[in-house]
Amino acid sequence: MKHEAYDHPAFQVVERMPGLDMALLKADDLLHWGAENSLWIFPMGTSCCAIEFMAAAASRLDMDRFGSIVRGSPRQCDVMVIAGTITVKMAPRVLKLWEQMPEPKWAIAMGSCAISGDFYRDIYSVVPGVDTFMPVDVYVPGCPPSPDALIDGIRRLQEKIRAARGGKPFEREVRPETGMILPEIRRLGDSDRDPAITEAQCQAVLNMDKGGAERPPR
Amino acid sequence: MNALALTPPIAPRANPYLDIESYEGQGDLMVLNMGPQHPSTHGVLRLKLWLDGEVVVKAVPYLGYLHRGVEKLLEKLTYVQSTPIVDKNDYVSSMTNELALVMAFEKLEGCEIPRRARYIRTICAEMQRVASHLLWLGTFALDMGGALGGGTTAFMYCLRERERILDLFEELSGARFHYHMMQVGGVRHDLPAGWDAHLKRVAADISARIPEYEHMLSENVIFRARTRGVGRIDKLLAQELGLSGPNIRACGIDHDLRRSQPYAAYDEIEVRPALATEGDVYARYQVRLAEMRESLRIALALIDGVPAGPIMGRKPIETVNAVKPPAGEAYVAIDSPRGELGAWVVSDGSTKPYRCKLRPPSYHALSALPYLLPGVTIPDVVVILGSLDPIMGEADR
Amino acid sequence: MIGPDALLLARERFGLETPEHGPTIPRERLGEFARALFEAGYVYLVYVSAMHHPADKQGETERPARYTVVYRVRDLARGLEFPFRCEVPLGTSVPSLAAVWAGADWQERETFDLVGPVFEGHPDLRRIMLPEDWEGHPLHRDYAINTPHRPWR
Amino acid sequence: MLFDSPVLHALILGLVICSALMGVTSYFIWFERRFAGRMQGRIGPEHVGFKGLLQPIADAFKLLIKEDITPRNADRVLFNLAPLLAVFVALLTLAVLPLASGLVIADLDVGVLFFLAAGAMTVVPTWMAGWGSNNKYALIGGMRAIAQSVAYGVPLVLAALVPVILAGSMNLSEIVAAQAGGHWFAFWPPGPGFLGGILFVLASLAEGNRIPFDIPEAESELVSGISTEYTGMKFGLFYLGEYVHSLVGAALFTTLFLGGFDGPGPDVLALQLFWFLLKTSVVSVLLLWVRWTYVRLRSDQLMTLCWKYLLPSGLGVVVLAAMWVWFSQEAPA
Repeated sequence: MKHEAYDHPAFQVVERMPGLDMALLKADDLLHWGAENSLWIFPMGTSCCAIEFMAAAASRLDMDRFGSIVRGSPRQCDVMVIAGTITVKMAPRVLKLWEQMPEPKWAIAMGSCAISGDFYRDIYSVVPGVDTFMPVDVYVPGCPPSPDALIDGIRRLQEKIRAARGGKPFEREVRPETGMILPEIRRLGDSDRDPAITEAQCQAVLNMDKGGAERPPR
Repeated sequence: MNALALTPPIAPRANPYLDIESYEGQGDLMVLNMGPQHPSTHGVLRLKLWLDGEVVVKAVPYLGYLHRGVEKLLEKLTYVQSTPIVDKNDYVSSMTNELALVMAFEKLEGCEIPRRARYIRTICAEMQRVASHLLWLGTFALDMGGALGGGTTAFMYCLRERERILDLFEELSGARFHYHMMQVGGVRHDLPAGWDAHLKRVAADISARIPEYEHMLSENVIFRARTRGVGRIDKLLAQELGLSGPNIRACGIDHDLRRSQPYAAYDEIEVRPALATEGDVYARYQVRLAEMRESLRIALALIDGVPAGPIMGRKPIETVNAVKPPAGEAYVAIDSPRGELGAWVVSDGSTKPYRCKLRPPSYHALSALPYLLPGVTIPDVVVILGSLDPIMGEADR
Repeated sequence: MIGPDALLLARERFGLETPEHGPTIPRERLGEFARALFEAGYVYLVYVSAMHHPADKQGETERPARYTVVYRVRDLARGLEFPFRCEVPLGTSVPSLAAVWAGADWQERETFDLVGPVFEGHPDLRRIMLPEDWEGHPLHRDYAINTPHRPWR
Repeated sequence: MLFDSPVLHALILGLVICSALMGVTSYFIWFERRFAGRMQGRIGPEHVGFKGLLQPIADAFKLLIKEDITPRNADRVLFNLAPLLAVFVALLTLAVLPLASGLVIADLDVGVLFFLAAGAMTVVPTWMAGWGSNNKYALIGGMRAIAQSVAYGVPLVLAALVPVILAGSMNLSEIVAAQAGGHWFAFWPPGPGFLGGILFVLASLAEGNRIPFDIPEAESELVSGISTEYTGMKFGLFYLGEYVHSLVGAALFTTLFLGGFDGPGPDVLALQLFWFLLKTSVVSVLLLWVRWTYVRLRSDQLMTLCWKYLLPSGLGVVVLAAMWVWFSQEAPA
C-alpha cells in the first residue's frame, strides 16, 4: 500500500539506495540533538512571571548554559515561554505570534496565570489558561515560579524532545487538575471540544488588525 | 496663582489629537505599531505611531492588554483576602501595593499600628524601592544597548544585586515576589534573627556597587548623548497629568508623600529630597540613582533602632471576615517607587469593600506619552518610555 | 490637608455644604467650579473615579440608579488637597474636565470604560481598558463577574 | 605560487582559507558568548559538550532543521539573495589579505582599493533584506543602513589611505613589507599612524554594524532590525556574515597598522602565520570588549560623529602622513 506521503521523488531515491535511509535516520537524530541543545526562547512575557523569566536569564540562574538565548522576533525562536496572564484583548496576538514561529516549535506555559488563569480565571477579561487556544508542551506551575523551576521546565522540554526523537513514548503533560471548576471552553487536546471554537479563534486572529477590536481614534 | 505652577512651558505643548489628514509632511505617513509584544515596551503596551520618515508625528498608546479586572475582584473579595490580589498589580514593588491598600483599610477602621510594625513597614518599603529601581536601571540600559550588547551587561549587574534583595525578602516572608506581608493592623512576619546583619551586608554591597553603575553608564559619552535633553516634561504639564514620584521630582517639583504626608515610620526619619531640574531622561535617571542611595541610608538608619513589641495592633485575624470597618470612605496615598500610589476605598459596613479604586502612578506616567513622543525618533521613543518606568500590571489593573 | 480657600469657595460662591469627603457639585456648575479651582492654584489632578449605585431607597426618598463621579485635586506649592464629586442619574452625562486638567482626559476615558458615566465634551471618549467592541460596563453592581466573551473565555 | 598558475593557486588557497574561517568564526561565536558571560558574572554555554564546545555545532544543526519561511508578499528574489550576499561580501575581503609572505590568494596591486570596494558593498545585502522582507521594522533598519553607509564610507577611505601613503603602495604585501622589523604603522610614525588606526577601527565597526553602531539591526527598538523575517539557515547566514565581517575587519587592521605577519624570529611561514593570527585575535577580543560595554548610538548622532568629527580628523591624519613622508625622504635631486 503506497502511503501518499512517501510518493515524493526524494523518498523513491531513499528506498532504492541501500543504507541511505539508515544514514538519513542518523542525520535526523543528530539534527534534533542540535535542536534540543540550542532552544532559542521567545519571551511572551506579560506580567510578574516575565520578571522571574528575566531573573532566570540573568547571572545567578543562567539560561545561556543550555544554549538558550532570548530573541526578539518570533521568526528565529523555537520555544515560546508564555509568562503571565493572557487577557481577552491579548489572546489573538499570542495566537498570531504562535503561528508566526517556524515549525519545530514548542510552548512552555509559565506560571499559574498562563496554565489556568489562577485566581483571575473567572474574571470577564481573562483567558482561563493558554491551552484553550494553543498547544502547550510543558507546564511550569507557581505564582511566580522561581527561576530554577523555569529551568527545570526547560530541562523537561529537552527530555521531551529527546524522547520524541528516539521514538520512545513520552506521555503528554496534562494540566495539573486541582479540582477547580473547568472553564466552558475545553482545552485544545480535550475530546469534547467543539471545533467551532477553534475556528472562531482563528477568525478572531484574522480580523484582529482590520480594526475589529480597535476602532482608530478620530 | 502660585509661582511654582505657572512657570512658562518649555516647549509648546504637542497636540495629542492631531488630525492626520491635515498634516502636510513631505511624503505620506507610515503607521508603525510598537505592538503589545515588543522587546522594550516594558510589558504589554501598544504604541501606534504615525511616522514621517523616522520622526514621530503622533503617538496613541493603547492599554488594556493586561486588564485583569482587579477592582471588580476587590469588590467580590473581603478585606482580608484582598492583599494578595494587590501584590500582583505592581509586581516589581508588591510590598508598597499592599501597604497602600492596608493603610486605607486601617484609616477606615481607625485602628492603631504598633511602632515595631511601622518600622518594619518602612524598612521593607525602602528596600523594595531599591529593588524596583535596580530592575528599572537594568531594563533601561537594555532598551538602549540591545539584547546582545552593552545594555545587557548593565542589566546583568543590576539583576545580580536585585537577587540579593530578593534573598533578604525571602528570608523575611518566605516568598521571592508576592510577599503578602502586610495585614490590617500590622505586619504578618516578624524580623528573623540575624536579619539586620544580613540587611547591613546587602545594603553595604549595593551602595558600593552604585558608583560602578555610574562609572559604566553616566560617565559614558554615548549614554549621556542618548539621554541629555530627551523627553523633557515641563512643570505645568507634569502637574496637570498627575505625574508623581521620580518623574515629577525630575522636573524640579518637590512632591514627596513621605515628607508631605508622613506615614508608617517616616515621621521619625528625615527623608532628604532627590531633585533635578531639567525634567528630561537624564534627570529622571539621576533622581532614581539618588533615591536608591537615600533609601539605603534610610534602611540602614532604621534597622538599628527597630523597637521591640508586638507587630499586630488589633486582635489576630483568624477568619476571612475578621475585618469589618464601619461605613465610610477613605483615600490614602503613599510614595511607591513609581510615584503616588493611592487607594480610595468606600465601605458599606459589610466585610467586602463597596468600591475600591487604586490610583496607579504608571497610568499617569503613560498618559504623558502623547505629549512627549511627537517630534522624536524611534530610538528616543524607547528611551523615553523606559525612563517613565511604567509597569503594565499596575497601569492596566 | 483640605484646602481652606477651596472650602470657602464651595460654601460662599456655590452654597454647598462640605462634608468630610468633599462637596457634591450639581453637574451644570461642575465646569465653572473646576475652572475656579484651577485658577485658585489646584493644578495637580490626583484622580477621577466613579461609583455606580443601583436604585435604592434612602430613608423614604426613592433614589434612581445613579453614578457618583469623584474628583481630587492638589496644590503642591501650598501642600493643600481638595476632593469633590458630582452625582448624576444613569442616563445623563457629566461635563468633561479634560479642557481644565490635561490629565482628566485619560482618567475620564478609564472611568467611562469601566464604570460607565458618559463625559460630554471629551475630545476622544473611547474605551481604554477593554476591547472597543465590548458591551456593558464591568463595574456596574449588576454586571456578573464571569460574563463570557466568546471565543476566548 | 602553487602549480605556478594563479587561478589554481587562488582557488585552492581560497577554499582552504574560507573553510578555516568558517570553523574559526563558529568558535569565535562560542568564545564571545563565554567572554560576555564572564564579563557579566555568569557562565556562558556550559552543558553542551565539554565547556559548551559543541554549542556552535548545536546552533548550526538547529538552524538547519528550522522551517524556511518566506513572507507571502515579500520580494522573493531580494529576500532569498540577501543572506548569501551578506556572507559573500564579508568573505570577499579575504582575497587580498596576506596571511604570510606569499600566502595570499590574489596579490593585487590595488589591494587597498579592492577591500574598500568590498567594504562599501556590505550595505547592499542589508538593504536587500530590509526592503525584501516586507516588514516595517526591517524597512526602517534598511533605510538606516543606507544613511549610515554614506556617513562612515569617507572616514574609512581616509583611514585606509594613511598606511598607503606611509608604505608608498596599495599592495597589501608591500604595506606589510614596509612595516617589517617592528616599524608598525600604528606606533612608528607617532602622529598619523595611531590616529589613523583609531579612525579605521571606528569606521570598520560602523561598517560591520557592530555595537555601538549596530543601528540597522537594533534589537531593542526594531525587534531585530533587518533580520526580523528571517528564519533558520537564512538567519544563520546573516549571523555568520556579521561575525565573519568583524573577524576580517580585525585582520585588516592588523595588516594595515600592526604589521600583518611581521614579528620577531625567523621568517618561517608557520611563525609568520602564528604572529598574524595572534595579533588578529587580540584585536578582535578588544572589539568584543567594546561590544559588551557600550550602549548604542542614535543614527543621527552617528551621522554627526562621522561627518563632523571623523571626516576632518581623517583629512588631518592624511595630511600629517603626507608631511611625514615628505620630510623623511632626503631632498629630491
